[in-house]
Amino acid sequence: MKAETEAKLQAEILESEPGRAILTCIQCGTCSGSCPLAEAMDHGPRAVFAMIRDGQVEAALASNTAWYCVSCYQCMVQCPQQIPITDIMYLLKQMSLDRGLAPGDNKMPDLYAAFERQVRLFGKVSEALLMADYGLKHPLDVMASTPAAVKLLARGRLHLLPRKIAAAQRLRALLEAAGQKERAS
Amino acid sequence: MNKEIPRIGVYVCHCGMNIAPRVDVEQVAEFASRLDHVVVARDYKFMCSNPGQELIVEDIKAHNLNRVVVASCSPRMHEATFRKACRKAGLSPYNFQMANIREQASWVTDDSRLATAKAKDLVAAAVGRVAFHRPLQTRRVEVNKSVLVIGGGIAGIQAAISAADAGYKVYLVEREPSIGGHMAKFDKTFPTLDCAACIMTPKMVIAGQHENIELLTYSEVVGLEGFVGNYKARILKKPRYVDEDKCTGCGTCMEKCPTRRVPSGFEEGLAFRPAIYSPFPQAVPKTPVIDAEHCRLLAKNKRCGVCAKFCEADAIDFDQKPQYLDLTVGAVIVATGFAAFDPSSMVQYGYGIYPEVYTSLQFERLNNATGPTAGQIVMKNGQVPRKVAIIHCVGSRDRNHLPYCSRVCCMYSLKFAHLVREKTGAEVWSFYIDMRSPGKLYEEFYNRVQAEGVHAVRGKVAMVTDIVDDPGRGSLTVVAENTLTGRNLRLPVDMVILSVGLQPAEGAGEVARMAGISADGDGWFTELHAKLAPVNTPTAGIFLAGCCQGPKDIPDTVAQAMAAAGQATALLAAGTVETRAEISSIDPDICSGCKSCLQVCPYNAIYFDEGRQVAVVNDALCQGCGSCSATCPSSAAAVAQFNDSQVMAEIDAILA
Amino acid sequence: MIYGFFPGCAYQAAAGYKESVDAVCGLLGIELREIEDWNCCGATAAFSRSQKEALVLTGRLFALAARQGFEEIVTVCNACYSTLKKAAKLLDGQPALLEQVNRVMAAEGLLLEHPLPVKHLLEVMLRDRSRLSWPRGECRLPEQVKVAAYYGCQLTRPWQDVPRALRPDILESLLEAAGIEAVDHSARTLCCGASHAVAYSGRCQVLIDRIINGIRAKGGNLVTTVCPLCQFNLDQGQQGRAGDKVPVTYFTQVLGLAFGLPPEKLGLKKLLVPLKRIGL
Amino acid sequence: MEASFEPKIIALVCNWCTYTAADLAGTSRLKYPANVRLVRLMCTGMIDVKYVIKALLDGADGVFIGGCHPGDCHYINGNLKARKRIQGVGSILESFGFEPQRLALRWIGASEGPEFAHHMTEFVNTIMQLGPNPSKARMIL
Repeated sequence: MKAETEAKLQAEILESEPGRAILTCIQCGTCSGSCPLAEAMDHGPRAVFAMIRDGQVEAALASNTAWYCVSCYQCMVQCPQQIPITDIMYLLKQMSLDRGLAPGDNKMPDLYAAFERQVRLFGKVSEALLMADYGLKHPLDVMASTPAAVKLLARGRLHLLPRKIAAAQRLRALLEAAGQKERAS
Repeated sequence: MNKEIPRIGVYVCHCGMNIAPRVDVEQVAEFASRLDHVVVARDYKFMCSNPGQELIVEDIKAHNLNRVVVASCSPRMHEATFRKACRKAGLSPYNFQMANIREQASWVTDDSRLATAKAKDLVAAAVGRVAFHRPLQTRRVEVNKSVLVIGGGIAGIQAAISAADAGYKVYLVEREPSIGGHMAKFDKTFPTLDCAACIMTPKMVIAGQHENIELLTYSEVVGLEGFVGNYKARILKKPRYVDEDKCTGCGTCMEKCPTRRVPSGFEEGLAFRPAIYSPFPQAVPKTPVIDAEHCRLLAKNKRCGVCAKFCEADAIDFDQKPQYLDLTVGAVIVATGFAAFDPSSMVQYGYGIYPEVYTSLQFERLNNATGPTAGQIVMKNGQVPRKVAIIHCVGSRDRNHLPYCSRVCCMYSLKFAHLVREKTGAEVWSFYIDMRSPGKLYEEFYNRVQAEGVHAVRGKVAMVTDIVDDPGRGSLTVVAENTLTGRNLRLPVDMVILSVGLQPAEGAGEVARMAGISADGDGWFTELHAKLAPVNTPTAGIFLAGCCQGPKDIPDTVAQAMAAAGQATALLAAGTVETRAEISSIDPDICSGCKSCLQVCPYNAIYFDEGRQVAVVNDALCQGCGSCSATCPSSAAAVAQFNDSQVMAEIDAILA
Repeated sequence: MIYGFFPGCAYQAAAGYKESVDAVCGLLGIELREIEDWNCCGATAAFSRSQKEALVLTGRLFALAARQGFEEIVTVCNACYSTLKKAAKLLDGQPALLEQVNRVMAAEGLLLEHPLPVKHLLEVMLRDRSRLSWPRGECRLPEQVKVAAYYGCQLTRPWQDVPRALRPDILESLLEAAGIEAVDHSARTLCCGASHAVAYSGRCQVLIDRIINGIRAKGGNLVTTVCPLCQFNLDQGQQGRAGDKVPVTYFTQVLGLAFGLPPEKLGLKKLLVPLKRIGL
Repeated sequence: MEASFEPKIIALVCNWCTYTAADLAGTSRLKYPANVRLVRLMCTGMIDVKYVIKALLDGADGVFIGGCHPGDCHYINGNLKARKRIQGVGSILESFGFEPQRLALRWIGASEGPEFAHHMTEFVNTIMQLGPNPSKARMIL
């Protein structure tokens, strides 16, 4: 049963537009080597590609690798096989959320969810509200940045009131129409 | 048009399992047997085998066949084989046609029904056209008994020596002032670590002194035309400004030249040379050249002439002009070699930005006893490095640069690792993607270097940077993943060597165009057949040697050079070649004398007979391109084997 | 000259970015006309969660800009730049995606024929320099100021619009046009950690330290950036640093100083690492 | 009828480049539609316009001409002569009632096996969209 799921997930990745390039990976390690946050990852992108090819797809989706991707594109620019690695990382993140596989111990899904709530409410994002929302789940991170926040406030760099766009309501409707009900995260 | 009634035999080949299961060969043979003029049609396991050919020979005799069609592989593969079989049975080899049902049907179609239908059409086309084939006449023409070798690296030198030893005149053309090529820059060669100079210098001397070899250095081939046995080459001799006959090679001019700081190409920019120079001490010929771009007198019109003042042989000649030399040769060996990949475009490795990042050719010079440091492996500050990184696959196996494996880099990188360990005792970290050591004693060499304590890390380096975490431990940081442990390394080092890949030599495309040979997508020249004709080209009489055909190491290069010389001398030894039968002719009874054909012929092979007021083909010059036949408004011009009735019959049969 | 401007969410609160952009653009004769009722581009967050949503956010921006008659979109933020370019590439390359977005946007009466080209203000200034009223006077930036250009990652990668993605020099060229000779250093496109700095400040501190160290090692004493998040991370990321802090500015602030604009119009007081460290 | 349309295509190709590319496609086992029938000529420069017209009049659904890239012709410039000759054929084809897209000229080099397969697929697709040779329908009528 599990093998069947793995095979389905594997096919979904390898048949997708960015994902099919994984088939040409030569496992050279340029991606992991060039990644600024590779040390934080359970596996570097190279190893994740090996896992996907090997059929350990659930493990690949449940790993924190893609969530640590900063989207700096250094790997993608240097990949000798021109694999769109960053694009694949986005795909893995989307798939892991859809399947409920996103790693519980990584904080980025919460940050991104808070971000999305901002966009849905106001059409724009203000840092203070974003931090307040995210801080409900991760108060330590927000407290750690409180001294800075005070400084920023003093310098007029922190906006506490939302700047709502005129069409916020309609934009929200559009996003919902895009077929994605807001995910509980 | 044909006096005799065609009696055609058709032979459908199974090619083992290559054609047979996909194409229903029995059905194709049965179909063929019902075509017009077909007397006998058979299928057989391997038509190219001896019994297969015998089958044809026997049928020709038994059934009085006067035309033969074989449906098998590409005519580029076996047309010659079956033509020979026809000739053996007393049939003109030109009364033969092949249908290619392997490369064009069984191998490119999954659907058996469609493949069989296609094979039938192709067989019908061959049968349709062969009915219009006629025996053709050819002549034998003399072969000029000399060889032109283009390129004076180890491939060209070896090819020249081999052909010259066989007794033929050889012109060896090299664009640099000396022969020697890349190999002259090396100090040691893998896997035996024998001294490159010790094996190379004698070869250069032999080439320089051989009574059958005429060296044309500082020269370039600028024109090549003609055909097998009779090529006409035009050579540009660039002005040396030094008379080769007078110069004794004493070197005084080079010592006295006031221009001292021209970066030396031979030393890969690691040293300077004067404006009058010989690239290296063992150069052949020894005659220096004046680099007109940097000479005070020639470039800047300043009063100088110091070299001329000191030359006791009075060999300096500032008035030399470019000269052209026209040669006739029977065969051409192309040995234009390679260029090292320029890593400046891979900004992540910092070549040209950080002084302690070297290319492999720079390292060769650094390590060479005659190089800028007299063979000391030291940094720019004169100190011995404590930690050295060697990066494999720089440019190679990289779709952003050279998509292919350059084949020699793993081995020369191991050689570098050994030399650094041996000469400096420094820690060596060698970063590879896959260690490629396929060659005699190569894996053994890898094992030896491993045992010498070299750190071989499986991982392509992501970045070389001068941002160091601990300034006391090396001026550079190498960043890479060790893919075998999955951990990232930030390795402080003093020196980085980039093992750059190989790419076709500059100007190779121009040579290909002149010689009428083709190059693959990467620019390497294409051999006639990868396995069976590796040094031949589609143009008869033009052969390939060395890296111009693809990256290869010295043993393979020398072997290929000898093979190319063998092919060329075999051609010369035969003395004559058969002229091509597939050439144009113009029917004087139909020709209206409009002269359209004269204008389109690329070989000036058509002249106008004023007396008869008709155009006439000179069959010694005609190459059979058919420009005339396609242009002729009255269909008087036709290329044998490709005349209107033959081509139309082929099209007719397909669409029947 | 008039340009269609997408300021992005972080611009308003960024340390003097808006002030300095306004001041410098005013001087050069650049009119940045905001796309009316623009929304957030979604940044890395939206694409991480749902491609469809991300494309609606960006598609709406393109459609609004096109409806307002703009031919290109000018941004001042690497994340906006990168997100819009990524979306443009997808919408251009896959007609089915464009159709999908248009179906959703029809509810707001918007239609997108094709995405618009996206440019950073830096690129535009350099490209259109000859048509701007570029000051001819001497550079007013004191000589002791050694400027290091910092690009961050997403401006040059992977779009290949800016040459030499790993060691670009267009910002240096722009600074040179203002009479500033920038420091040659190797930290130009090292990643600062971007939004990960919120959740993983420790991890990102290593990256920020490396950037600052690389710049200091080459004698740089002032960093100039082109993105609010880069500026914030490098500025805020030095709070724990001992004595060798380096002020982190926006490129428009440095240009303004070089052009001799009054410092108070450039929002320089908003920087966390103050400029007085280098005598300004 | 429409669904089972299997077009027949005559490909007039030069020996040195496109025929070699077809061989390479074969040895590389690249798959492409089986509708193409290659006629090997020494050079595209020997292609007489009447071959094209005859093929179409005889019921070919498309004619493909494949030669060497400009500059690579084995006979110096036969390919360019072919191109020049072919440029004027479109209007002739139209006067015969054929869509000009039924004739295509492409450069395919000797090492371009994948390109050969690609061009064959693309041309067959074009012809599939055009439908059968109109002269066939006329003959049936």
